[in-house]
Amino acid sequence: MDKNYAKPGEYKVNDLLAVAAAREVRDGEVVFAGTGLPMLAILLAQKTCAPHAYCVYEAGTIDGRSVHLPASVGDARCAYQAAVASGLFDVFGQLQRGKVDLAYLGGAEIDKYGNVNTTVIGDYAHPQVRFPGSGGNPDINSMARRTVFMMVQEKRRFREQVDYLTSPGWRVKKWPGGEWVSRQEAFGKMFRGGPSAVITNMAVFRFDESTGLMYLDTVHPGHTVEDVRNNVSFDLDVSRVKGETEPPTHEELHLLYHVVDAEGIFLP
Amino acid sequence: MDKNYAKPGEYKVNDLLAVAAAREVRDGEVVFAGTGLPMLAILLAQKTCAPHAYCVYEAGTIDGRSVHLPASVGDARCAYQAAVASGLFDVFGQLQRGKVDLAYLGGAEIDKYGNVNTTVIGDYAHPQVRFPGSGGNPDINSMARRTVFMMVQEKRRFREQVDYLTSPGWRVKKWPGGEWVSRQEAFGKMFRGGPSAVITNMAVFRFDESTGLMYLDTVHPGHTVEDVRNNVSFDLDVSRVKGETEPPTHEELHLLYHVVDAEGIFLP
Amino acid sequence: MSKRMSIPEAASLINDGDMITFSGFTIWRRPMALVYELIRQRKQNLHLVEVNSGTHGDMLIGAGCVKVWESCWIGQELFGKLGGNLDRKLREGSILVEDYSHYQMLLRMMAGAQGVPYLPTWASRGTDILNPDYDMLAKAGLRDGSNPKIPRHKFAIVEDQFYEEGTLIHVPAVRPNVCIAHVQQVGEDGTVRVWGQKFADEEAIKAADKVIVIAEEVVPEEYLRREPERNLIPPYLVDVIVEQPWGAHPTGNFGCHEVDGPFMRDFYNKTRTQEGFDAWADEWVFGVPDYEAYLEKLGFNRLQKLRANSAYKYNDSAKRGTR
Amino acid sequence: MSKRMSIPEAASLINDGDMITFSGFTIWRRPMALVYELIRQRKQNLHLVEVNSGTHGDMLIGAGCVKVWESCWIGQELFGKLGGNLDRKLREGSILVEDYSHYQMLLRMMAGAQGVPYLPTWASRGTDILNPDYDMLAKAGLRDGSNPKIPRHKFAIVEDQFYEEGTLIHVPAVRPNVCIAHVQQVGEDGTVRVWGQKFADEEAIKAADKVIVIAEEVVPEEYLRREPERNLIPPYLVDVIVEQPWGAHPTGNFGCHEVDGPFMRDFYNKTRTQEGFDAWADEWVFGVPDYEAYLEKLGFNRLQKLRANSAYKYNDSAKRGTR
Repeated sequence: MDKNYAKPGEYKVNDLLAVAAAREVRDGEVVFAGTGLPMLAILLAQKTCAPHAYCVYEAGTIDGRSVHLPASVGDARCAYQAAVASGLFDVFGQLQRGKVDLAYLGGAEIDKYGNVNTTVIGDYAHPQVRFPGSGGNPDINSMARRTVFMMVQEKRRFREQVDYLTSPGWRVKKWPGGEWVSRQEAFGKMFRGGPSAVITNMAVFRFDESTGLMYLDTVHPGHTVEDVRNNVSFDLDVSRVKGETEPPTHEELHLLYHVVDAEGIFLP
Repeated sequence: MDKNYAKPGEYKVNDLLAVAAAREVRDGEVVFAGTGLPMLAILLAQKTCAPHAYCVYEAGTIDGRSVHLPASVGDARCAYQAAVASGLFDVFGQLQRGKVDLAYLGGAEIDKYGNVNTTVIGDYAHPQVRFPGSGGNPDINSMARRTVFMMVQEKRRFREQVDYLTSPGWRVKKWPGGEWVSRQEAFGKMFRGGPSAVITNMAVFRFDESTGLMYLDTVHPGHTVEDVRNNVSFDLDVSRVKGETEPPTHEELHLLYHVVDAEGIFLP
Repeated sequence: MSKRMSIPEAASLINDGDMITFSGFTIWRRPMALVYELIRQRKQNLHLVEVNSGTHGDMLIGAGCVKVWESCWIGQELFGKLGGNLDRKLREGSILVEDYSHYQMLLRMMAGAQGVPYLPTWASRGTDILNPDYDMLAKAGLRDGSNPKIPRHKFAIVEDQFYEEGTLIHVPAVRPNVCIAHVQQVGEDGTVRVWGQKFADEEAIKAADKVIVIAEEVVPEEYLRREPERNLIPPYLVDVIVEQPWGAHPTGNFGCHEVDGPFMRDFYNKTRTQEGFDAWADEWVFGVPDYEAYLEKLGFNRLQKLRANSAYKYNDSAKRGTR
Repeated sequence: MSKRMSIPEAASLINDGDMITFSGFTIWRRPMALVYELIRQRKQNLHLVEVNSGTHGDMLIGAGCVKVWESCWIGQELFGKLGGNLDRKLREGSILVEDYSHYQMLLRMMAGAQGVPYLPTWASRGTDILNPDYDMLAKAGLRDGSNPKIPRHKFAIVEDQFYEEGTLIHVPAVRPNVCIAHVQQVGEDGTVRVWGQKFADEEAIKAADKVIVIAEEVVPEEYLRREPERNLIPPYLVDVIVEQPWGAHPTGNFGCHEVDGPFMRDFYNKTRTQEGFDAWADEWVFGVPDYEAYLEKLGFNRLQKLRANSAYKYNDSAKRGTR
């Protein structure tokens, strides 16, 4: 099938994020999604590349077929035509049991190993800003097979080291000692995978699972490798860049604006 | 209120068992009951001394208002007008949380400390008879506040020591070592009480909680202390006998035969 | 990619030596149609791990399909007080039995369902269930780690560090190869609805690697999804769907039919010896080609008289007692 | 012996210093009527332990009612991305915050509900949540055992002996003094029915020593008991019943009403400073004598426009986005 791509200017950055994230889903997968762009991504995926994907929301609904876009994972809209409406114990239990293939997550800060901070900026005991906190981010990110992070690309957010390690990347702290080890070593037999992509307003990043390091995978149309480098405060591996991020198609944009988010909640 | 007692010959031994067991319930208590006589006891109690008692069945129904007597705790009849129909995790969880005041249990053998065997007769690895097994007996008996055992009075069933300690009495094995200690010592802070009565076809027995030893409390009409002694194979403390077990009233018998077990399932 | 299969096809997915668990409680909602077929297909060396057992388990044991039985209870309730076949096989020494308590078995299944290797409990302290001399899988040399489904210990005794409340018991997770469940309704994609008490079905289904659901009826997903609060299991946890009305006979099924007590009592009485079991099985298992023939042999009127009243959810007219 | 009380009577059962938890999820089905009254009654030193928090928690924190907050998340979702009051109080150093992850908090509540002192999990390994330098209750000297509600450790790291799967995290049970729950229906005796997602309500209610249930409506027990599978909690676990329609406003309630987003956004915007909070509270908490007056101040039409469509279970006609 020939793809009818939109040109820069015909879509907004959030459209591209949602589309790029949707393409991470494989058909038949069980996907944990949070509020906002993640919802757009899984709902779009179900209408394009992964019609048999299952969407699980953290508050306790499974495989809903919402006719109105939920504005939160606790929203009554999530339960519409769901297979199961239960609670947290059900869905987190399935996650721990290894039933979740992919999850979408976000964060305020990320480091070169994919460690994410959603807790505080500054000193933990005396922070400059207190964010909402971990939520299920570290649970999902430690127990799903793959996770995709959706973030804003800023130098201060892509850091050598995050102020607080809320959610585990590819090189983490092993407790009780706190020494830095690979995710594989820290998780041992219960290693199932980890962060597989970071999608920002500028680019898509992936991880070398042996070194644990983030690398640049594709750059969004309209941006350069140099732009991305300038918005990262660690030494970014750009040696593997595959080229441009595949832009949204007109069909995908139509679905996003007229079916998935017809009311203009997350895509005004 | 004057009680209109039935005379010996006007009732059967199971009637007396059910009535005596019913009288152990205090109003408002949460009671775990199993199939058979225990069901008769709690249902009779709800119609006499404890109208606000709650009945919980192990298979997962709470406070049912059966109009037909269940023949098993898994019976659909248990769920009729129940407050909650859920499953084992709910009701055993409440038990472990300390919400169960009283439970009725049974057993094939009992020792002088109230330890009960429902597993095997003979050597565990090469038994003479294999019984159904523990079921929830040891769970309930280790976590409810009081338990009442309903048993057949025979010398071979009231033993110095049981072949297999299925359900814990007042002097038990402390693991991993297996030394015999008081229930209070074995259970420590999580001690909540224990077996409070054993009701047989001949008598009611209770326990001295400091020595852990069973003693004779009352003897059923038509039996003597000597009869009971002859049907116990350990040295039974009869020094505290209070007299005769209170017989059933005509009202209680009417309720048992015409309301509780109107079909004649457990009281033919 | 339909999940629909026949009973024989579903049974063929179970391998000799598999660890198996079931839906239901004692003599209620057991997946009998598949149990009969497992016997007919002469499965061997099954390892049953059950929160509790009943007629179905005793039948598989009598048929010689079972090598290891881990549970807390077996019997036919009012219709036969023992697991007569287990009693015989255990006395013969031809089956391994590992005893836990009821709640411990439930927590073992819950640990499996939740993906942790163990759960803690206060249940059954002080008893011989914890006696290391009675750890029969260890005595049989099966706790050496060579079988990934068998934990290295029957229990662990562990001190509470948080509130200093004393020693808890850790019970190991169960992760059966297959859970075989009989339920009232399943959607075409696999959404499961159970009516009435759920027993330990959720835990058994979630603990297993593969799930076979036999349902009284397969219904449209859309129908079940009108009330998602009433559903137990989402489609992706179900691998195989079989439609088999009356598939739980002779056990009872909430909202569908009563326990067939006389059938069960007959089974119990006739199968206390191996010869008796074999004769019984020749009549009721090997003597019929499939479950439809079994139901036909039982006959319309016998089954009809067990049917549940739709208001009560059980049969309110059959004579049960002496009055 | 009726369990019925008024909102002020129910609030008066909560003591300064109590450990409290709540029904609901983020900005859904929070017991707001009672939360407002707790502020009005100027409760002090509350210890909130929540699977997750939201507007209600941030409001209690802004009002100075809270000394310790243990949870994983606080905010107003789309209507204010932070817990603005928590952010301010934490920067000031006037509140103690103990961070766990979401599933860890849930398991803490489940451990409380199930009567065990801890539960094991694989969740959130590798993170600073496990960093002993960030154990704030220990740093404040509160883990010395003198308060029986506070465990001696934030976590334990424990090796799996059964399947040799590595190190698990044990999280300590939570046993709040009081759970305050807003639900759709309660029977006269206390049977609780929750519509839609149950969130962590069952665990929160069962973990608590005392349970206050505020319901949209009190209904006949007989009505709820026609379908016992749909009920969550039996009467004996409920101590107090309050009937308060719309008692969850401005949070949303499945089957009843939408989140009042503009109200929430206004709260968030106005309460980023303490002066702002105090002015907001003067208007919406202290400025009205009770919850009825609060609802009257909101006005009929504002509330009516939030009402759920009975088929969808949410409001399908209010404008939510830009199209």
